[in-house]
Amino acid sequence: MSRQVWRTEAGGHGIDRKQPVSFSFNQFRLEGYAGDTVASALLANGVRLVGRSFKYHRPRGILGIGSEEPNAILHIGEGARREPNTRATVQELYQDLVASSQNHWPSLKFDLGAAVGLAGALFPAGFYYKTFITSPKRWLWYEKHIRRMAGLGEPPTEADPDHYEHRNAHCDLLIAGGGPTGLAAALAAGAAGAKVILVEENPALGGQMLLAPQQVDGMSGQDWAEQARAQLDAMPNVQVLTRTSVAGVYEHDLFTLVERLGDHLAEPEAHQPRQRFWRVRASDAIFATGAIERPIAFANNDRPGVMLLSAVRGYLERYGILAGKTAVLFANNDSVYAAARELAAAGMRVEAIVDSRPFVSEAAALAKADKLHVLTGHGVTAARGMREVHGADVAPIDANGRLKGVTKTLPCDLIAVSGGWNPAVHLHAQSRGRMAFRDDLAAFVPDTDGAAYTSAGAVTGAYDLAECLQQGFAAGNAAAKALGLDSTAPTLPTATGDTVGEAPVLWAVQAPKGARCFVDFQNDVTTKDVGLAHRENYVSVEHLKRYTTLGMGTDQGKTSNVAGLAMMAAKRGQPIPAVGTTTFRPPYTPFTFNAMVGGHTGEIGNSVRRTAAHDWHAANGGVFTDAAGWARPMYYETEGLTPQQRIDEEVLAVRKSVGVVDVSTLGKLDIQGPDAAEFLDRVYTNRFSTLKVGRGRYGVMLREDGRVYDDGVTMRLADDHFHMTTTTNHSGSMFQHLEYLLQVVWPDLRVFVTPVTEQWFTAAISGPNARALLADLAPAVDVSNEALPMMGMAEGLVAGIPARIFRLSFSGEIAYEINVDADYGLALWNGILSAGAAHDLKVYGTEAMGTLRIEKGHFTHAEADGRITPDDLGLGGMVTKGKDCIGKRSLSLPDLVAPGRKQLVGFIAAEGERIPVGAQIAALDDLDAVQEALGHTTSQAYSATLGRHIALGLMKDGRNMHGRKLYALSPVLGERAAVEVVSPHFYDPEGGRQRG
Amino acid sequence: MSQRYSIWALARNALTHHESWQKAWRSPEPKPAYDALIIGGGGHGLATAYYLAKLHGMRNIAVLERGWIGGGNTGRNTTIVRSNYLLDENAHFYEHSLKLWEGLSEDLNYNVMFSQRKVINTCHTLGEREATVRRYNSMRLRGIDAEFLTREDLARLEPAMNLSMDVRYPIVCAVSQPRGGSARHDAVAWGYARGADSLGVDIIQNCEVTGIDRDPVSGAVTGVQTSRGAIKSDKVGIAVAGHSSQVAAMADIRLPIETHLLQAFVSEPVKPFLNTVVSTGAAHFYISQTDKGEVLLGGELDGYNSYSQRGTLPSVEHVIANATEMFPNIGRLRFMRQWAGVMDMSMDGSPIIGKLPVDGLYMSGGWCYGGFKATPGSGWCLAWTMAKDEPHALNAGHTLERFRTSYMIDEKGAGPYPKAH
Amino acid sequence: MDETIARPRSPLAELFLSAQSAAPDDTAQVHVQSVPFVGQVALRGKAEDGAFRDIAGQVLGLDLPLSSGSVVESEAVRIIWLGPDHWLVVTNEGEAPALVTGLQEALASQFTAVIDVSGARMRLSLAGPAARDVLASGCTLNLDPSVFPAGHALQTPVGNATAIIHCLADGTYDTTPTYDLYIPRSQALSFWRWLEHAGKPYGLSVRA
Amino acid sequence: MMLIPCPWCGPRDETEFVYGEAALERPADPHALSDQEWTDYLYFRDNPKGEHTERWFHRAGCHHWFTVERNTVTHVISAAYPPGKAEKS
Ligand SMILES: Cc1cc2nc3c(=O)[nH]c(=O)nc-3n(C[C@H](O)[C@H](O)[C@H](O)COP(=O)(O)OP(=O)(O)OC[C@H]3O[C@@H](n4cnc5c(N)ncnc54)[C@H](O)[C@@H]3O)c2cc1C
Ligand SMILES: NC(=O)c1ccc[n+]([C@@H]2O[C@H](COP(=O)([O-])OP(=O)(O)OC[C@H]3O[C@@H](n4cnc5c(N)ncnc54)[C@H](O)[C@@H]3O)[C@@H](O)[C@H]2O)c1
Ligand SMILES: Cc1cc2nc3c(=O)[nH]c(=O)nc-3n(C[C@H](O)[C@H](O)[C@H](O)COP(=O)(O)O)c2cc1C
Ligand SMILES: [Zn+2]
Repeated sequence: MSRQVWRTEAGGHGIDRKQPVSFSFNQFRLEGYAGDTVASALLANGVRLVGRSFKYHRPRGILGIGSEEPNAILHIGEGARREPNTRATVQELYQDLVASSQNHWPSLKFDLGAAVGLAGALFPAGFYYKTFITSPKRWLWYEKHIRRMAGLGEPPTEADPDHYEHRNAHCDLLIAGGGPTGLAAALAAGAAGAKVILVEENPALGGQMLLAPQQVDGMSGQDWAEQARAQLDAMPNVQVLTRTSVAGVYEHDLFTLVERLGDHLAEPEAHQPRQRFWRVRASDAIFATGAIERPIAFANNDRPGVMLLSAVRGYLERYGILAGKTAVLFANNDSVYAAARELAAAGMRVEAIVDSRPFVSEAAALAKADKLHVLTGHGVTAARGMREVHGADVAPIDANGRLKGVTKTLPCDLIAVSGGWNPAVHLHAQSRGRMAFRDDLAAFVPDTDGAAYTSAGAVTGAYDLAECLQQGFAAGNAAAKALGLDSTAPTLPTATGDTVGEAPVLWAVQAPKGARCFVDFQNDVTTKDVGLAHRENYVSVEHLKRYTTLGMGTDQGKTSNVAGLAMMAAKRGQPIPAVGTTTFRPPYTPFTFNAMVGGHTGEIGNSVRRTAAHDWHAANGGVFTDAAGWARPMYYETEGLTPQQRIDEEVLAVRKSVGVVDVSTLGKLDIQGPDAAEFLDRVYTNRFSTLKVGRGRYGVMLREDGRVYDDGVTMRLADDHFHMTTTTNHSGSMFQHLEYLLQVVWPDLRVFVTPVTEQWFTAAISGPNARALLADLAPAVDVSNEALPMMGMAEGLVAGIPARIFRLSFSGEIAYEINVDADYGLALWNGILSAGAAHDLKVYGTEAMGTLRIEKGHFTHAEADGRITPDDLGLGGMVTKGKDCIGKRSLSLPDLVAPGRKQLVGFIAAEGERIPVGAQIAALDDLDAVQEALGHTTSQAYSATLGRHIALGLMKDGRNMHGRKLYALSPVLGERAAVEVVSPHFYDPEGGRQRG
Repeated sequence: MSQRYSIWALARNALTHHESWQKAWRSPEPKPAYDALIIGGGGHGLATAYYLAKLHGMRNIAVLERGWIGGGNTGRNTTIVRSNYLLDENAHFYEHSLKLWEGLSEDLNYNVMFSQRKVINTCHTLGEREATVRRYNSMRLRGIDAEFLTREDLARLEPAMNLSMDVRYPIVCAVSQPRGGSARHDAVAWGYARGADSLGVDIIQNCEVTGIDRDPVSGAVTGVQTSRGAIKSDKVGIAVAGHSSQVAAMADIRLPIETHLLQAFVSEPVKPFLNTVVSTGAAHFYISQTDKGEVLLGGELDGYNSYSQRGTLPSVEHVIANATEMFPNIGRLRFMRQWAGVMDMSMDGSPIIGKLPVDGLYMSGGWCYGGFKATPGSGWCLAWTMAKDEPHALNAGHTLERFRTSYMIDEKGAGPYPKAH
Repeated sequence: MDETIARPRSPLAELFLSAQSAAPDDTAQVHVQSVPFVGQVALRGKAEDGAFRDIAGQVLGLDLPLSSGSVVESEAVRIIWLGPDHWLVVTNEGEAPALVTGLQEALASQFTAVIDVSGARMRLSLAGPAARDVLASGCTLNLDPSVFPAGHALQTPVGNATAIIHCLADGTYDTTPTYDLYIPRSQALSFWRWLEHAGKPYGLSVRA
Repeated sequence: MMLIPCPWCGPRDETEFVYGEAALERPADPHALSDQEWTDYLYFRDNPKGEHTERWFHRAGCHHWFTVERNTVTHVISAAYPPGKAEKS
């Protein structure tokens, strides 16, 4: 186990030196402390090379200290918990954490992929578009290899074992960011009584105050943050969420947050959610998201050991780490001087302070006076070293970064850079906020004009701590006032932080030809790529982004976007705001898919609907299928029988004796009111007002465009009371449709439609013995053909349960649908089964039901596929003359009466042949021929009744085709059958059996 | 083409630090008049200009783009290319388009990274199997490639796929179009732009069309008004996707189109593990992995009229929930970016490519989910129609007039409800 | 006919049966209890129809609640507002048929519909200090007692089903947050699976 | 995720609702219309970029249809009222 050689003797308020934590990186066992991130622990151990870059496989180290990090992304965890692309700077250390580097082969130190980097000149931005211009076949081959080079981490291979949770919440005020500004806002709004949720990405509150020494009310920033936290915790109306990121801003004040509850633990306890996905509706929001330091580009500025200055300070302040022994600090602002003193005080050798500004600021002068090595008007032109920095080339430069003098090399193992700050305007932008450009800061800040929410603090370009606190209090107060709360602002604390001073922008230092200066570290975009994009006219920032992939990595360009577009602006000779920004999109920081899923996958996400007899079906071999969300048994597995044999048995039972099927899934609507009959006349093609009470009628409904929408039987229970059945598929949409007509189109009709699908369990018994069975089940009901004829109904006890009995038939046999309160469904089912034993009763499923209806030529949505008119189905006669109905007007549109439409027909296979599933009908018996499809099958079955395979289908001019001998072809299945076109009514076309 | 792209050219240019590459396309000032104007610099508009110039000898053409070329749906789609359609008009049209794709990189001398890695449709019930197999059989009868995939085939092709039957949407089987796949969306726009430019076409960005000028007597088109001034032409093609209604309205034409929001999103990039493009009707999503490694996912429309080019939550949540059931290993990948497009949803789900009831005015629109794969075919057909003032047989059925006779090209049978297509 | 089989059965019968034999889990912060069989009646009529309101009110012994979220209760019935023309009348097991008849007769000359829907939904009771947290994982309504106090009921999606949530105790004044949930019968098992998932972080126990 | 103000239930998440379509008025007597007029109603839409009057159904709540005025670009809802009421309430 190595020693933490880079750790200072003392200090680092974020770590607990009494709690060592051991972990591994690329199999090496290392040690850090509780409170460390993986990045700080790696640095503590002097580990710098942590990964390889996306495209050129260049060695990379740690650049930053938070979620902006573009380089240090690792595999964390093992097995099913191994997660790729995890930011070392965000991942907290836990005992036995396993980390490994990504995107290299065979090893991190020696990566063959780096050959791409060496031949990098061949791979400028957009090189793919210029090469491999070849046939798709060859491209597929090249692509395979290219794909392997890309990507970053290895994807997991197993399902995620962790638990995830959703949480919906409401508040008056959401505050994003728990730095000084956010804390001040929360204190003010919280004290006024507003319901506040304060959200901070990091484990601790305090923001930048934790990363550099600052003073508030005479306390250290860190202590003040802790005190603020205690105050907030004492307010019942304030909820503080740390380790939580505001990910997205959506319509109508919806914010998504991702809370990491378990990522800092070795293994969350089984019941504990690893991450919680919050959807917060907030009446108002304050974005106190701070600013992200930006680097300055110079040659080889991606070498491990080049870091952001604020990160270097932060590692010292928070983790007690000196990120190098000898540093060259390079900045365009005054923060570098405070940093230099802190680092020097902690024992780092500050080789030089390279201040790009042509003038000597007050802070610079003081530093000079203190004998610090200050080089104003200078820039770092290149980093020296490969896998680690060992020197910095420094030269005088002009305001645009152009070399003005001789370069000298300073020995160092750390180059800390500060090019100013980019306000974290992401959330403001996501909320449709516009951007304003501040020339003095060379940064985009939220444009308050028309902004939906308030931004405060560093995100507005206020880099001074006192100003941040003041803005925070003001924003919190204003929000409370807007809520109508009486807000007496707590007194503003006094504060001192460091000063930035005048910071004339510097994006890049001129580099020698051929050298690479990185703008986007993660996606390996260099200043030259920006130049190339410009040269080739990809000059819109959006083209720049897409051509070079600038800002498209997992960091979404947090440290790089502004620099890239500033460089493009310069090339175009336009001011930066004229060039504009690319679009900020959710999420602010990537988060796991599973957090968003929150376990709502499978049945937990999409419920399964089960009938009251479900458990019986399941226990008796039912093989289920999904039918519009319902689980329906297709058939019942029976030992010794193939599925087809079992289905045949089920069919024959119905034809010969009696079968029972669970049809509870059919949609059922209770329709009542004085105008109910009139209403039905207007929605069905046929008439219902003439229907006698106690009788039912089959009806067809159209869409407004004249195509068949749905069909079913509606029974008239009373003059003003109907019971409508719909297909399983349409039960939900039918209700909406009818309500639409009643509420919007014909508000004068007095009708109530009430969905009652859930209320009724429905079993259909059918077959020649169905009447006898019903007689046994319902001794008190007169079931004779006279008392209960086809399309008649009765009420009474069935199996001792109050029931509605409808006599109607889908199978073509004598059949009854028995409806009971669903709580009694299983009782009815069992009652039917026990009484059925005496009648050779068989239970059948949807497959047999399908076969029975195909034999009868009844259509379903397979036939009425949304393109079909009643006439196409041979039901033209059902469109009653002398009354209008929905869709009728369309039936006379030219194309609905044009010749050659497809019409419903039957197909019967030659003896012993099997009509394949999904067949097309054609003239040639050749599976490979290109030929005209004359029609197609819509549903097919083996008819045990007829001993043949049969099908329904649609054929051009089908009714004139009866008798034609053709072929049913399924080339994709390699199956075919000779078929004859016949009437779709295969079985008992006169319908005598069902009426008997 | 003035400067050919190739590995040799790249090597040569590497020696000069890539400083002698020419503009991929120029950015000229608009001329006062052109022989033809195309409104909309998406893939379709650019392809139309390219084919007009290349195949119909017209050179004095401009493409007018409101923003930056390729920034509309071309730049925000899930890049699935296939020709697995059921109905005649669509099947022939999309197959023609697919054939153009197969030669596109070479034709344009620009690698559009068209990858025929297979498009797979999974089936989750027997009914779905039947309907899908039927559609694929109809393709085979037309000579279009289509194959059936068993669960064993799927396990081999997509090892990460969850083939357990004990899930909400178990996979019964699948069908695939092996020639289907995906392409690099931006490259399609840029490649066509460069191709068209080199044939003399003016590509004019930041030029919004604000009006269509017509002859007061004949009613025929005489030109357009734009944010950069008036431009004359007696042939104007509209290829503006979700903005078809707005632009057509400039010539007093109402369309059977509604504009809806469709979204897509990507995960962080990872090493390749998804080999094909998989789409599923039952669970409402499609998924593939880009060459850069991101998992690219899309789903269905949000379902209400919208011109907001922003992602929303519900449909993305729905897609992810279902996708993690089919590919459980993606659960720990991270959601990196979401966005949306402005979709031109037609009333039957099929496009309108052809003449409009104003002389000299043409359109290609109503592409719904499917217009990226149509890019070459649409450009090809619209160019033909504009050049000859009559449609080609391939787009003869895709008229606006079909809505007057109710001749619906309705692949789904969903009826006149755009959100349902 | 064997009378013994004609017994009603809850869609979660198995679950609650097995809970009977299990020892109660006192660490759990949420408890689920089934109240399987209640009488439920859908009452339809226009809220603005005074005659309808009067008669229905007389039969039920309570004035119909007229705004979203409102519930009125007596010993005999609980009336939940579901819409401007729709109320759910909850009564004791077995009492729905008589109530339906009573209402139908009294309202015979009115434009109404009275439908026995006792089998359409199952009722679960969710109680415990974390009851609201569990609901908040699958319900987007604001459940805070200031907005959703005891005595308030709304129909809305919860988890994977559309439920009616009725707050019986909202946790203020030292009460234990307690909610009745009415779940569509066909989705009861799926809903239970959701509930189990949502309750996992808090400990969820089933009480028979 | 829009919050749609149901006139009866108040604001609820968009997932509780089903979108209908533009608030079209169904012709009182379709048969009195020419094919041109009827197909205008059936298929042709204004499709505005901006204010849109449309219908939503409160599927998971009160089961009522209502009219919503919504901006199709910003999704801002300026009014919601029961069908039949011609103007903003
Ligand atoms: C999320 C998503 C996923 C998709 N997935 C697929 C898929 O997998 N496969 C597939 O085939 N298709 C897919 N599509 C559809 C496909 O993207 C589009 O149909 C296709 O790209 C449309 O191309 P276009 O050139 O017609 O339109 P666009 O690329 O949108 O171009 C239209 C252009 O017109 C411009 N414009 C508009 N108004 C004006 C004006 N007044 N003046 C000047 N210019 C104007 C716009 O700025 C725009 O650049 C998807 C779409 C989306 C949004
Ligand atoms: N060294 C300098 O010269 C300099 C420059 C700029 C700022 N600062 C200092 O920075 C501080 C600015 O205060 P502040 O509060 O405005 O900013 P801050 O940077 O201190 O705090 C912002 C906080 O927001 C969090 N955050 C950002 N986006 C988030 C999201 N989407 N979800 C959740 N959390 C998110 C960050 O983790 C951070 O803790 C002051 O102390 C100021 O002096 C100093
Ligand atoms: C196929 C495809 C792949 C994409 N891959 C990435 C990606 O890797 N990184 C990224 O940041 N964005 C990616 N995007 C999204 C774009 O950044 C951008 O969001 C999209 O083009 C829409 O543009 P807009 O967000 O600027 O409106 C991808 C988009 C598409 C269509
Ligand atoms: Zn409502």
